[in-house]
Amino acid sequence: MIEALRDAMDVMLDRDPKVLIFGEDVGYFGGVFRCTAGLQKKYGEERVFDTPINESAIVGMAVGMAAQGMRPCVEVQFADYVFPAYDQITQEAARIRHRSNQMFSCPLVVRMPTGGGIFGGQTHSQSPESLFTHVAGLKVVLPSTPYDAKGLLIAAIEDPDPVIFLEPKRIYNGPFYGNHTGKSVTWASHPGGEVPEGHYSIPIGKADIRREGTAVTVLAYGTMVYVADAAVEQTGIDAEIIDLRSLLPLDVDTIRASVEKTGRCLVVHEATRTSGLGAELIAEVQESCFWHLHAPILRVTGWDAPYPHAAEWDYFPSPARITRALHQVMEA
Amino acid sequence: MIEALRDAMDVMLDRDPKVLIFGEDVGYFGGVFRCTAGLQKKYGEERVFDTPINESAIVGMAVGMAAQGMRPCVEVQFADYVFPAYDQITQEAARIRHRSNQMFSCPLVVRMPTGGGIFGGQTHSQSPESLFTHVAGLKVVLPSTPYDAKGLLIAAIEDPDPVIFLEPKRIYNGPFYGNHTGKSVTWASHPGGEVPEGHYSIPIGKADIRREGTAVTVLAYGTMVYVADAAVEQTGIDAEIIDLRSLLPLDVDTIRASVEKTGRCLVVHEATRTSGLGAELIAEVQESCFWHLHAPILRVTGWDAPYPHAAEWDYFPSPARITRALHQVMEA
Amino acid sequence: MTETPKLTFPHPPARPDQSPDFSAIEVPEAGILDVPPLDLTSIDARPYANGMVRVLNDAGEAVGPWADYIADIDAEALLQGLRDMMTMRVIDQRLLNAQRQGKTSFYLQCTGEEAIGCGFQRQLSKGDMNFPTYRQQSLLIAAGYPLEVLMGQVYSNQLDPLEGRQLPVLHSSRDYGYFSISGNLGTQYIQAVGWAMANALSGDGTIAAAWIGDGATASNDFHSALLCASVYQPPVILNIVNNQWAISTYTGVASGMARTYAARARGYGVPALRVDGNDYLAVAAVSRWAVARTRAGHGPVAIEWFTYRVAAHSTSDDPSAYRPKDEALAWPLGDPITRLKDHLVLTGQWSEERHTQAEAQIRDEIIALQRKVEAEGTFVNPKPISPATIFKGVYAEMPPHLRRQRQEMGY
Amino acid sequence: MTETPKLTFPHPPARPDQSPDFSAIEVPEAGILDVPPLDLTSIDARPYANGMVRVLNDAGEAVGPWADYIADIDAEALLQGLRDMMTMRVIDQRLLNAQRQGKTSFYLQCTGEEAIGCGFQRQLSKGDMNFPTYRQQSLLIAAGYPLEVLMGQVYSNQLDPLEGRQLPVLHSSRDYGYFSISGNLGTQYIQAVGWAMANALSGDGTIAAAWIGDGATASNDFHSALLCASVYQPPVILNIVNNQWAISTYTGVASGMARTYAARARGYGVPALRVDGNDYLAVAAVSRWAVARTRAGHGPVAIEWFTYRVAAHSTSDDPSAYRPKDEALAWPLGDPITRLKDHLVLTGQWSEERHTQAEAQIRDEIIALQRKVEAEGTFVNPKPISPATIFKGVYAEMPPHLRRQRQEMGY
Ligand SMILES: Cc1ncc(C[n+]2csc(CCOP(=O)(O)OP(=O)(O)O)c2C)c(N)n1
Ligand SMILES: Cc1ncc(C[n+]2csc(CCOP(=O)(O)OP(=O)(O)O)c2C)c(N)n1
Ligand SMILES: [Mg+2]
Ligand SMILES: [Mg+2]
Repeated sequence: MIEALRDAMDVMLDRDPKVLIFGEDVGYFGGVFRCTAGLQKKYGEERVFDTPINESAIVGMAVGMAAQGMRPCVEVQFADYVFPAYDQITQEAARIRHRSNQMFSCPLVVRMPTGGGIFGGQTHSQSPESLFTHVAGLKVVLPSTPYDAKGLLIAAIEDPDPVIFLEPKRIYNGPFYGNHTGKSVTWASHPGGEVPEGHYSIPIGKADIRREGTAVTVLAYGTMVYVADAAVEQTGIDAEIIDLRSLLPLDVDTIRASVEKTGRCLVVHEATRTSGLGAELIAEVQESCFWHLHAPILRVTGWDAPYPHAAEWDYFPSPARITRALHQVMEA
Repeated sequence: MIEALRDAMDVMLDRDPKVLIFGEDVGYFGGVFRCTAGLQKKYGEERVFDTPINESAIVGMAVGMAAQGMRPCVEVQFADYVFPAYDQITQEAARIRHRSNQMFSCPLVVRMPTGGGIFGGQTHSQSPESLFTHVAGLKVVLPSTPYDAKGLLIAAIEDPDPVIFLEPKRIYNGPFYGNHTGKSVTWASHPGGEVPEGHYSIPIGKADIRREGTAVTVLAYGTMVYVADAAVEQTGIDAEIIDLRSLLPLDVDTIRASVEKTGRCLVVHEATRTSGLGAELIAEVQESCFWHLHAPILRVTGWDAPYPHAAEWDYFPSPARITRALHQVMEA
Repeated sequence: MTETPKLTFPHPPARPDQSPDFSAIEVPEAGILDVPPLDLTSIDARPYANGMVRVLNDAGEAVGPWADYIADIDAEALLQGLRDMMTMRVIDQRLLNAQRQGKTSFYLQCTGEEAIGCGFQRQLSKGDMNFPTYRQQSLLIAAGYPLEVLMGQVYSNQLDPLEGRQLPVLHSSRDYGYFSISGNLGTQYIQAVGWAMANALSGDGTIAAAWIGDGATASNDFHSALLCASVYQPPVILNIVNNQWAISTYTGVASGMARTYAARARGYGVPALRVDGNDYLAVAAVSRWAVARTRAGHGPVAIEWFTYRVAAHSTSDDPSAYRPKDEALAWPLGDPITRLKDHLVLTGQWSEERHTQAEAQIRDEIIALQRKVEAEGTFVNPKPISPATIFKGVYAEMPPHLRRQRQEMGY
Repeated sequence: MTETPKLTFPHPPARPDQSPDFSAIEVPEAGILDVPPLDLTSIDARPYANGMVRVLNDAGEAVGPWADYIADIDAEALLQGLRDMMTMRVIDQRLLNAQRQGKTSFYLQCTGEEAIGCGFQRQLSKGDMNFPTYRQQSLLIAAGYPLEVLMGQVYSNQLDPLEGRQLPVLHSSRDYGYFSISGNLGTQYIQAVGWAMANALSGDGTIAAAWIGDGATASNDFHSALLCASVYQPPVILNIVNNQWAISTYTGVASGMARTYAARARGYGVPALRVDGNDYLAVAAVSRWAVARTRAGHGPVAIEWFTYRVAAHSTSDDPSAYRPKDEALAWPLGDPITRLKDHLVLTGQWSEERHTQAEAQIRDEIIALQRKVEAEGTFVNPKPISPATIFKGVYAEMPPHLRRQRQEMGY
């Protein structure tokens, strides 16, 4: 997925001189996850550069540039470090179009690695997506394959409005099915790992039906798509797995069509449960599919606690937990 | 409610030398809403003082003080200005007890006026509660009467953990039933306006059944409790109105008991809809009361847009909108 | 010498029960500072950051090297400056009144600070962009912004280009170089740096000017801006309006033990000057210098405009609760309009009678205009905008969930 | 002189394909700066902020007024300092190795910076509180923190007082004056100011010491801390460890055109000194002075410790990708252990043989201890903690929803 992301930025740097890439360690070094490796060398320091360690300054600069007509795509080193920029993102980037009645706009992208699974402890593992989906004016995207990552990042950079682009770091190098002691798989051996050259984009706002099924709808995104896959495989339940991809706006049509068909629904995410995105998904589904539901919608999520370092796998929503929930939803 | 809040701080300043009050304009002047008027004069500058205009500094200092054993109760001038402090609140205050395995703790209160209704436009009207309810380690409180405001603020200051204390500014001076052209009512003429002298506290985590009923459960808090009252009155529907008071932790037992009885539920809040607290309430209710529900749970909320200045009353969830939703929930 | 640590709490020189007292404020003589080279470094900026550029002396004469630097600014231009300031003041008075009559929800004056925005704006060029706070209306006046639009915004009426979205005085105009104002203090400061970086990258020759109040220099974005300006050297002027107060809070709570705000900027390696903000000529001179420097590619510069907030913070504020009532009268730098007027009278370019006449004329014109504007709707007598406008411009294209909500609203 | 604005991008003196080059770094002679009075003001701190306090000269002699200031620190204390640093370095090597063997998930060394924490901590008293970053383990060593607990934390094993909650090296110890470390850079800096304010308010005579890296001085909380320290004058020492790098980013990206970080602090009105951080005697002397000043109630002071990050940023980093491999050898301030050792040898208080002996002994002791610690669990061979510990201490009292979740987890 790293190469796909880099490729997306490469394509856009090449196509549009207004595209700029910056953030901590993204310039000369190419990012601590190497997502921007080689880009400064190729496009020069004026297009790809290092910044001081101040996330609100990074986004604040990007807001000013975007309002002026540039297309900044900035990196926050870990999603856990986005909070100093929370004011600039939620009160500024998200608002400038509306408050100026479209005199100014703010086409910027904030990329950040999200989620656990790398033993990063509480400050390298968080999933803050729902803290952005509550904010009108933002779009929030979270891909689960290299193919989607490239197409969605290109769409995000081309989008006229600010996009929060979350990158599930656990699957940067390959899909992860939730078994942390198993052997790691690379994208090379996975269909989603195939990434076309050149420019293509995937519309923001469209979910992807990863697996068709009739028994229950599983709503997931990022790493959890694979963990859900594994759980569904284990149970043999004919689940329909929807990879949301776009968390704001949500593809309510696809979700509704599926739940109307299956009559059951399970939501899976890694973020803290209370007021997580799962809550919104459940609210939306129960409102629009109430008369089709055969059972309460359940959620499997991270616990309402900081992400622990050593007990990481007890926090991470495991295939076992999802399996249990699937049975529960089916039994009801 | 202003007097009640001041009274709570007065009582606590008097009882506990560790209690400190600070924030922008709260010292000599007594706060732009006058909540701390007279307290500096009474307790001295070392206990009640003005700060630079930097919310992250205010909370950051409070975190350090609280860890050392003080009981800071700070004011953020408007909830809209809390975002620079979002990092110190969510990554620090909320985490210090857990990450230090209880070696350090962080008993602090962040007070802030919240909600619209005073023509404040998008930066004096927001309701950010769900951005805090997603954060494990925090408590989130929002009173709707002077009596509750005093008892809950005292509880918050005495709480061993960080508490976000949201004050519905539209009802600072009296209850508001959603008719902005009507004549304003003061607390003096309202039973909830009676505030006992001296120390008392209301446990955080307990909702209040404001009106008993059997037809439908209305979940609301702050200003919306009154607007819901008005709508219920208008419709004549025998609704049970629950004033949540504590948004984290939620009083799930009280909510569940009510919905099990009524079989219907409506959620009302002023915040932006998507990923608002309503989502969590719906998720919780549908999961625990699924088999009792006769109709989808609906929500009446602020729109997914910035709070406008001139069109404020088109944004504010009006009695008319609540009335419509009540009928809809009842008809289903 | 203390023996145990005790906290300090900065205090204003006087509170309501005391007489105004500005004896602690050092007012350097006018004309004593040189005009530095355009490529002034932060190290060499020391005397400018700790001193104060002043052109008009107590007698009303323009003196010293900075006076020479703007000797080519003719009487007409100075009279235009005077008219800008007078217009600004009348508008402030009229709109304050309108608020008192309930015709708008809110207003906020810049009385006493007119010279700063008026003098600065006249040195900018088309395409330059200000990133103002709520107290820089004077930039719009001097930019020739249509007054009916300015007033329309304050009434949130049919003339308001923002369709009532924003609080009164939070104007926005791309064409007149006035960036959309945020209610959240400080945020514009680092945005101006980003905008200026984009200017440098696109090489379009324009510059940016950021504005901030003394109180808001405490904000994080002030720090970010100074830092990033120092690192990347974009063409940005970082203005600090030190009007001694931040609502009820004395400027000492924002400065701490720092000598000046300009000195703070210098700590970042950004050259900085402190200027008499009530002296239109000093404002014009330093602004011209700063604009020339910035446009020539010598990097950022910070300017602390030393002034006094004569009015209340806003219509929601009553300063008599926290400062002596007549503190403004004791302010040692005087009133900017009076000082420029006196200078022009002294030099024979203006007279008291013409001034009185001009005052009346400006007032009449504005009152007439105000009537026209009020006919387009006021707060007590609105001509409603469609509620559906709430959903317009949240995004460039309306996503499905907003379309559903608009329908739910009934549109 | 430029003609059009162009952005600048700060560059390190050398990249991997180049030879190390520190010729731009001015190294002032040792012994030339006086010991200022304890109530030094920020204005008078100018030579200290722009210069550099150094005690050990190139010959290994302790020279100048600061040497006299600590003349009473006897051989035993200096040897203790040497042992502290040697212990720190061996621990760093051993735990780095352990990480390479997969016994822990992560490690992070302070190699080259040992003098700073070791020298500083020995000047503090019981009850004083450090607010460290992840690179201040040396404070714990010099505080006498049990090494098995320190290692246990890194292995997240049964000896870890944090029960595996935190990433390795994010220690926490109230008793040893080491505040819980955040992974979020900068946050501790303003917290230290708050803690120190509480110290002043309760009058308990203790002080706080904040720590931050050069890169993280860019953070908002650095600004908040300097500002609030300047405003309220609490008893806090604001330490800045300038080790020239922030992961792959050269310190110039954090400093911009500012002369020194100490100068930046001085802009806030906080007196500041820059110190040779590889000189144990300079560290001890300035720390002693700063602690005395702070405890006596003269308000905050900032210290920039000038040093070099010899190791990789962490075990996740490979510096050969962004800086010359042998840059550390070219570092003009040398190695802190070697410098103190040479001084002690020169003055006849130590010898090369005893040093070699001590090295071996320390290593053996630590290896033995490490074995014991590893028996309590390592990353590849954990002794699991109950998963339910996740829910412990989220709140003082577990609320119902966490109890339900714990049940759901099966506990
Ligand atoms: C982030 C934030 N915090 C607090 C406020 C509330 N507030 C509005 S104006 C003001 C005072 C600003 O003072 P100053 O910067 O000196 O500007 P002046 O009003 O004097 O022009 C405050 C505290 C705000 N708007 N934004
Ligand atoms: C808020 C935040 N942003 C980014 C990071 C990622 N990060 C960890 S260490 C580091 C470099 C810090 O450099 P410096 O402050 O100089 O300290 P040093 O590592 O040199 O001791 C960065 C960018 C972080 N931990 N927190
Ligand atoms: Mg001010
Ligand atoms: Mg560093």
